[in-house]
Amino acid sequence: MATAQQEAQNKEEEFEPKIIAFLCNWCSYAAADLAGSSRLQYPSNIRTIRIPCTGRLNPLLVIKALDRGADGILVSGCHPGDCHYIDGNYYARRRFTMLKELLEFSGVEPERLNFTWCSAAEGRRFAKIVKQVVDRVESVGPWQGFLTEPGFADGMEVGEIEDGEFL
Amino acid sequence: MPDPVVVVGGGIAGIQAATDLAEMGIPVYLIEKSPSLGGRMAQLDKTFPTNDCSTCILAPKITSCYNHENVTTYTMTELINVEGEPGNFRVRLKKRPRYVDEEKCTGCGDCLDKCPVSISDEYNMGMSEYGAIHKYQPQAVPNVAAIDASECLKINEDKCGVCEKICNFDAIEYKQKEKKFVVQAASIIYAAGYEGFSGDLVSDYGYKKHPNVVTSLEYERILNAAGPTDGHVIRQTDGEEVENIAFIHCSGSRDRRTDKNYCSSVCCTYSIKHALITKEHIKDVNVDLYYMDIRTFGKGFERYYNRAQETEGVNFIRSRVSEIEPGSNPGDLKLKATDDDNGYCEQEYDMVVLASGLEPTQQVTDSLQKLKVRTNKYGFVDMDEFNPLSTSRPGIFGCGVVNGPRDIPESVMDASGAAALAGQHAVLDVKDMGVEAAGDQEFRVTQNERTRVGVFVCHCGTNIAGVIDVEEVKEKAAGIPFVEHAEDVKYLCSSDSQDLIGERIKEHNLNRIVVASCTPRTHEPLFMDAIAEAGLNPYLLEMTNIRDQGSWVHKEEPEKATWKAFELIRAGVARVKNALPLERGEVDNIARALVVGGGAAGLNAARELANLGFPVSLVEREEELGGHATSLKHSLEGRPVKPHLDRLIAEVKGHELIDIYAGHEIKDITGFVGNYKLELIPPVPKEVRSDKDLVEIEGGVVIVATGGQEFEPLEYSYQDSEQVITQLELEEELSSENQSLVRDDCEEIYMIQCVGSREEDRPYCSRICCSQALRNAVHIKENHPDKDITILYREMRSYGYYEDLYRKARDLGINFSRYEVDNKPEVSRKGDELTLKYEEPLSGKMITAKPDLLVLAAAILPREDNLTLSQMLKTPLNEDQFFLEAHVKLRPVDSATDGIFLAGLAHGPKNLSETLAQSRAAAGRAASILSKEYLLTQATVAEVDEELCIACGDCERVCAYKAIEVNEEENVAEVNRVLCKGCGNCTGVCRPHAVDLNGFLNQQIIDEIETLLAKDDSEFAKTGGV
Amino acid sequence: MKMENSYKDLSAEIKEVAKKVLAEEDVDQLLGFAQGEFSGLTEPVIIKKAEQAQRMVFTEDATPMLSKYLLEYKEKKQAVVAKPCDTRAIAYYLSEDIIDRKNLVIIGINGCPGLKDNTACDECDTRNPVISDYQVGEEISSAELAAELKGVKYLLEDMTPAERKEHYSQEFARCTQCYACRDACPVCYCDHCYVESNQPEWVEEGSSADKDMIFHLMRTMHMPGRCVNCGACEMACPEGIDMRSMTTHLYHKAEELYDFRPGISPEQPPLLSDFSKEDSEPGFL
Amino acid sequence: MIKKLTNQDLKALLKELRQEFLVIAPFKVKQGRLMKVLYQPVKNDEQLSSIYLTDQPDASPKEYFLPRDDKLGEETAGADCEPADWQDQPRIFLGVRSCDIAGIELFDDVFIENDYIDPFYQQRRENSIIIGYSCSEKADNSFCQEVGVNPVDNDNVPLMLYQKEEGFFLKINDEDKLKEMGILEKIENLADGTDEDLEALINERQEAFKEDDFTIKSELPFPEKEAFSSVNWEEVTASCLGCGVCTFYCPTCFCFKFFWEDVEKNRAWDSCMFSLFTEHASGHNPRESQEQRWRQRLMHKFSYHPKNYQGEPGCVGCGRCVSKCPVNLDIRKVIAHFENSIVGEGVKGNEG
Amino acid sequence: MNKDFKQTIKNRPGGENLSLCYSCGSCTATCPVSEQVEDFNPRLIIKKSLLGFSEEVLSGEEIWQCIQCRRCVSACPQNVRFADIVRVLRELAVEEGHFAEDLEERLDDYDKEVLRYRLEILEEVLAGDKDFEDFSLKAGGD
Repeated sequence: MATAQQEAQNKEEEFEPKIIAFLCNWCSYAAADLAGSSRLQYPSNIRTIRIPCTGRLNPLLVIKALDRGADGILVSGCHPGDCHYIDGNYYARRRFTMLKELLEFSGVEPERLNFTWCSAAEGRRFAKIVKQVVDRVESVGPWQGFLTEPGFADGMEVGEIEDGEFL
Repeated sequence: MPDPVVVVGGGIAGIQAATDLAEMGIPVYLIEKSPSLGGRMAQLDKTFPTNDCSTCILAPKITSCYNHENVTTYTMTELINVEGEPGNFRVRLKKRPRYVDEEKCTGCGDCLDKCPVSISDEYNMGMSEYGAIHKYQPQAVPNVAAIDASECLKINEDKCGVCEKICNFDAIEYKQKEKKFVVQAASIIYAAGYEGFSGDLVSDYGYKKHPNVVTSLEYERILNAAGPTDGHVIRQTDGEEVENIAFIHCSGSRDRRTDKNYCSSVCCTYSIKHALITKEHIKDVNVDLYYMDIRTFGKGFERYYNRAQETEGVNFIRSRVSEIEPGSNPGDLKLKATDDDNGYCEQEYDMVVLASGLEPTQQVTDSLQKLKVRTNKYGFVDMDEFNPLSTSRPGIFGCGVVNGPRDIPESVMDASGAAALAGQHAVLDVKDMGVEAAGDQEFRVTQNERTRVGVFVCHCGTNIAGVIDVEEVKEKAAGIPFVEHAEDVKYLCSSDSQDLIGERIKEHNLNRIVVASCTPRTHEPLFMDAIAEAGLNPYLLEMTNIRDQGSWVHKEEPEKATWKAFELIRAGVARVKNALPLERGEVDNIARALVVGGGAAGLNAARELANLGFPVSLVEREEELGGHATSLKHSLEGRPVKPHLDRLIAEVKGHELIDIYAGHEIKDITGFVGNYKLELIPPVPKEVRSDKDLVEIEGGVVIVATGGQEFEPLEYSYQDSEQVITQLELEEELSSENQSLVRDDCEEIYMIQCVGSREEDRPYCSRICCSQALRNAVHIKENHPDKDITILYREMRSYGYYEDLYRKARDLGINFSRYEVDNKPEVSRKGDELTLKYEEPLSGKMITAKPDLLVLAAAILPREDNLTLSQMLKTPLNEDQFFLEAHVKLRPVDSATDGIFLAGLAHGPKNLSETLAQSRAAAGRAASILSKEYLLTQATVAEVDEELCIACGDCERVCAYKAIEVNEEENVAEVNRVLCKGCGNCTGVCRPHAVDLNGFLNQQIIDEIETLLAKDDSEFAKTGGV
Repeated sequence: MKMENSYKDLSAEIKEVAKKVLAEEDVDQLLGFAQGEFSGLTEPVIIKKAEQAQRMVFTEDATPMLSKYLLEYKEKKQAVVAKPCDTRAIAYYLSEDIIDRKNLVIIGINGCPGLKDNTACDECDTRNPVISDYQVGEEISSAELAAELKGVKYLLEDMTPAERKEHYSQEFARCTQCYACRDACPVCYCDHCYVESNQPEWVEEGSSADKDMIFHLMRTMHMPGRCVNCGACEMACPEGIDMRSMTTHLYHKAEELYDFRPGISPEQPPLLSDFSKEDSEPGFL
Repeated sequence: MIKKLTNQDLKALLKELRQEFLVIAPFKVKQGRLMKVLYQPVKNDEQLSSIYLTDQPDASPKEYFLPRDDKLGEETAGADCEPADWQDQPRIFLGVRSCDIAGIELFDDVFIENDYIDPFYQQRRENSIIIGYSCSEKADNSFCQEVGVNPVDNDNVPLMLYQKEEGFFLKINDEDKLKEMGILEKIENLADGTDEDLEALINERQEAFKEDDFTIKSELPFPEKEAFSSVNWEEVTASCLGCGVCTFYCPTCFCFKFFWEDVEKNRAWDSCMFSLFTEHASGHNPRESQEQRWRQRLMHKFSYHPKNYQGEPGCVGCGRCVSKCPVNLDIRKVIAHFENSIVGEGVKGNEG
Repeated sequence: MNKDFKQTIKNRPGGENLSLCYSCGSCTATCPVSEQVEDFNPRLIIKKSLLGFSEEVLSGEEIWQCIQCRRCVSACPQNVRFADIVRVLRELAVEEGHFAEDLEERLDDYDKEVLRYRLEILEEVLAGDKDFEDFSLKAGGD
């Protein structure tokens, strides 16, 4: 294992983003499988978490993944209208739109937040999307967290001292 | 055990029929001539009118059919002949050699790209190539390769043999021989499907001569992301993306020159689908549709058409194309057609798609003859419209396109209906049927044990091990906290490996298993069985996909793939450590059907269910049975309805298993699948009625067959002239003794179509009016040739064989004129004299007539009380207030609510024969539930933590299955485990995280996230160790 | 220049209406504001008898959201003095069906003059009650409201995302994790907040600013379609932390993308448990 | 010994002290939309002019003794955490008022002068010199005199400052300590003041503090039994949101919790106003409702603490819990309600 | 409007299938005359006949424009046989006196003449004696 691990670590210097992919079981996970059986090659940076439906994905889990240091996120479900569970992805679409708006507002680069749809027949699209997502995340570099100074500061000691001739 | 049923054809119709029968507990032999299940639907890209991805909705259905314990699938198998009687057929079958052992082949695909031979890919309509050894389609079921003997070098010339050398399973068998064998069957369902018309059927279109002329099935593959062009709409000649494309409707259909005068029924709507999807693929593409009549008569199709026309900018040109010639640039095509305004016109396109119709293959027609089943002149099964789905030979039933042109939902309906009929021959004892082995098995209690995870890493021959260093992964995995045992295995899916897993579980007392191999989508059931076999709860398994999403896609980066595999396993361990031993719950099921509505649909459904052996309670609000059908005098084929209806009513009344509640109104409906309760108001006058009189009936399923009603026209002087009647009133008139309206001095009869249908506030087609008008007009003309009859229509929608009726009507001299919806005929009345004025759009002439009788084709409306009923049933209506099916394609008789089925006009406009077929389907679907002593709930369902729940109702609002509801008394949400499908939408929306989804717990996903992102082993030791 | 009612006039009117309600309506209690006995500060009070109504006031310090207290006593029949933002919170409760309209007598404040130091009042788009049984004060017309709102920018609108990231780094460094923001929020009414759950542990324990940021991001994701932009969170914060800019952003985005304004009608389904097939997909791949 | 200083003298003194000490003094600090007065370390000599003594600081200096999030170090099996060697400079806290001094004294009682010594607190405390400050006017919502705190004068700190017009009196209470710390030599050369002048100032000020609407009529400790049987706490605390801001700003609240980041043990502020404060792992919570938590807070300060510490109140009357409360819930109102409720019982004071 | 017109046509040999027409337009689309002459529209002629506009159909010149190439017959999916119907219409037009009795005959002769001229040109061009440019198409018409 030593070799493999070293290899992986050596390469890390050139930034190997870690991307958490939440894929719905029925379409996008199947598309990922199809990409495999079609032997389409894509970067190894994604780590897939299989969920039954994008509707299952509580947006807090995405925040959690970023909190834990994911450089990028990919969420992919069935195309709108194709949901195995009738309309789960329509709800998911609103949740993710709001999540994206919030995170981008607070300074997360849009390149890290990737939401899309991929049907069970779209193995090629899946491979393309992974490549695209890896490129996007690489373009903004490693994720440093939600704050510029994430550390603890004593509450009292922060703030701006008002200059004045009080004494 | 009931006797088996043979289902011929593994397309969507066969799969549905086999699944329904299997769910009833009847053993099924499913025979498919190709190497994979799936049929035509598996080749389609999207499906109308929702543009659903075809594979996405079909694949789960195929898998569950193939894996069903009651289904035995024979691929590459054909039927030779059938001897015997219903209940005891001997079916002789022939299985062609696959040259690959189906048991041994794991579908690993090692051999596929090594084959030196290239042959045309049948699945992609010959537009791409694969080897002599190939998988019929990428998602083949069974997932097994096959060798095309005619091309194989080894078989033909005893050269090569590379696939045998490469195969690690010893699965290649060049010496395989054709096998003939006999199975016993109680009945047979024939669902052998269809062929698209050959592209050169209409020689003027130059198919094959012009490479850029393709058929619709070929176009499906072109549109498909997994097809020969990866979903790019490009031309075969130069690979250029298409900018200008034409679709030619009726390419071969409605054409006496091809001997196919029938309408193929589906081409109009699928061409609209093609047009819309082409528009999605290519921005600014010009799409022209050449058609004669747009026949979007199915449920929801008219809106689809309107959308294409009004918002998507698809051009519709009312003309048949006479011929296709080469265009001015190479590869371009020139179409010659007729313009409504200017006569002759010609237009050039980059690509032309022929909307080819449906026909039974010669093979189908031949084997029908071998089965001694009568076919009609077009080669389809000859079918009695009062006894749909039955063939001329008792015990043999047809479903799908063998019965005539039809779309997917109709085929699926056929299938469930045929299952209901075929099942009647197979059933021995209802109590014996289909009791699923619920939590029969006792599993080891592991809750109080220390967590001991077993990790099994599969080489999959070289599929994984060729890229990933499996042994290193195993070594490393052994060091993950909680891992008690790690092992690498050559092929985990082989049966001795399954035994090995069991042994290791016992040896090391393992209580969690991680299998690192291929995709859980196909292999999870296998490994779940294996660990259940060893006494471990099957939900304590986690699969990590290091092949399909590992070695196969990272071939160039073996180190990274190895590291990734390890990380995935580590995350799998983190996830499985919090897995709960889940169980499927059992819920009592009342073996009685509640049929609401005593019209043709309800009566027929009740009869079929009773014939299957299930008790039925039939509720009808009127005192008399028969419903809408009592006012029909003759069928569309012209046969009297009454004798058939009377016989049906008599059969139902006389059936010992059927209780009839005539004159009863429904007061309330409660419960859910397995346990529905109807509260009925008996026919006691209001004044003397008390609560004591209310009747309560219970059943496991409800069939909604409440019918529809005829629109009462407000226009065309209907309200103020006796000479203006509806088609239904005309039928009554025609059957009465003294015909008061169609008398001698009534010389001129006009009929107006689409009265109340296909208008802004009712944008659906009532489907049957065109054929009904044709039928009535022909009837009059045949009896009174002197009468001058004119039918004013917008599109003549004589789909299927009714096209013959249309031709007959024209032949008899009945006049046809079109009108436009924004320029409707005007009718005025002066005394007894009616004046009708309309503009004939082709000639632009204003025509004035003085009809003696004006017959209006009034729309079919949903019943006004549909809304009340739908609220009681908690099942939705569609935009037009008809009952909405669970899925427009694949669950056309199921409502969105489990255990509620739809039949007849309550579901949407349809003719009597279609109603009878659909009610049989409802019976078949109902039987698949009723036959179970218990209903099993899913194990991976949502669960509510009552402490956390705030009763905000978000979960209830997002649940598509009404499986979670706020209990107003207790102020908490409650999950109905029977209804829950485990989608987790409630879990995704819940703020206090009170709802969690078993199998996908928040804790599990968080652990997985944290472990996947752990920077190194030591960090993992911390997070993974807690 | 805001067209508004004076606190004095409103106080007087509220007293009268409160007396009337307590005397005539069959209510168990009335929620309002009174002057603190020792502090002189405005504090929420529960009043049960008409004679106690004399104590009632409405001042520029009437910050607490009385709507929130309704949920504590939802079995009782209650009257409440409701600022327009309170009425929106109440309409939201009704849309979730967590409180019974029959148990409510709403005394709505028309032409709300706003509160001291509450920046949310500067961008307030609801200055009359959306639902009420009694009303005090003069209504503000929609034209007047529109004129006032013209050119109003919402919090941090002009910053770049990177500037905001810096801003939040400064802000959350002060957080003491008292969660007064949550406790003061009328639509944060879970019995057990996710931040206090340790299995699973949504927010890890510890006082570093990034954990506070996580808490607020997660809380904000519970807010789209719920936050009525009342500013109570920010007003409650003893450290003066700006967390409202996040919820406010989604408040405006929901309006922009879905034409959705939380709590404007009891019939409106909550934003995230509803969808339209035509919803846009901004920024999706 | 009393010294007399001009503003310049004080600044010069502080400048000198800064050579050896970390001087922590109140400043006006802008935090977000709020302007607060907070103790902050003086970072440079220029800042000395900005020291702001006029108003009561928004927070007591307790955070410098019991940090909000105290990293205690690695905890290994079977061994307690030991404080790492204190590396910081010795600290001087300038301008601490009597209420906050009383708060620190209370901490000393709890963390040092007890059977259990908290080594973390002890190190910080012994490393600190406090220069007290005499209040010239009553802070908003304060009631210090009602709990036995003299806002104007204090002998419990080594040095006490009294501001007067353009200058200060500096009273030296503990020469030994100052000598030991090497401070005395820096003060000795300053101009002397007179006891009379200072006394006059103190008396004048005390006059101003006499009037208050609020008095505590009961003796400490408050009776415990009646608190449980005779008081409707809900009636008076219904508006409480349970945010615990009162306890965070309280100079005497010291409750904490432990948590671990991996193997690092941490100690962070906790609050009896939080519902989780008393929740058992089983899910059972002995103080289920907010009014029960209020009862606990009040009784801890006015009954349990006095009982355990020779009748000393657990409240220093600084009034911050009232000023900081998001719903302006007033502890004085609660005390008054308590007293009114038990008056009917004929109880006044309880030594039990 | 002549309601019997349709029946009149159907009663004559060649006109039997008139009413089978469903107006698909294949005839017009394939017609070489329609390609040249905008107003010549077999689909419309059939429709007008079916509607009974006998006067308009019979008196118009359109029915004489057909060159009887019969492409419409092979293109028609319903076997309406427009070329045959045109002949019936011409008969009727003559019978009703709209056109001279020998018009058909003379057109035939003229067609034969045109054909002869065509062959002549072809012969000379193929023989290399002349070029197509040497023949004025208009000359033949004059």
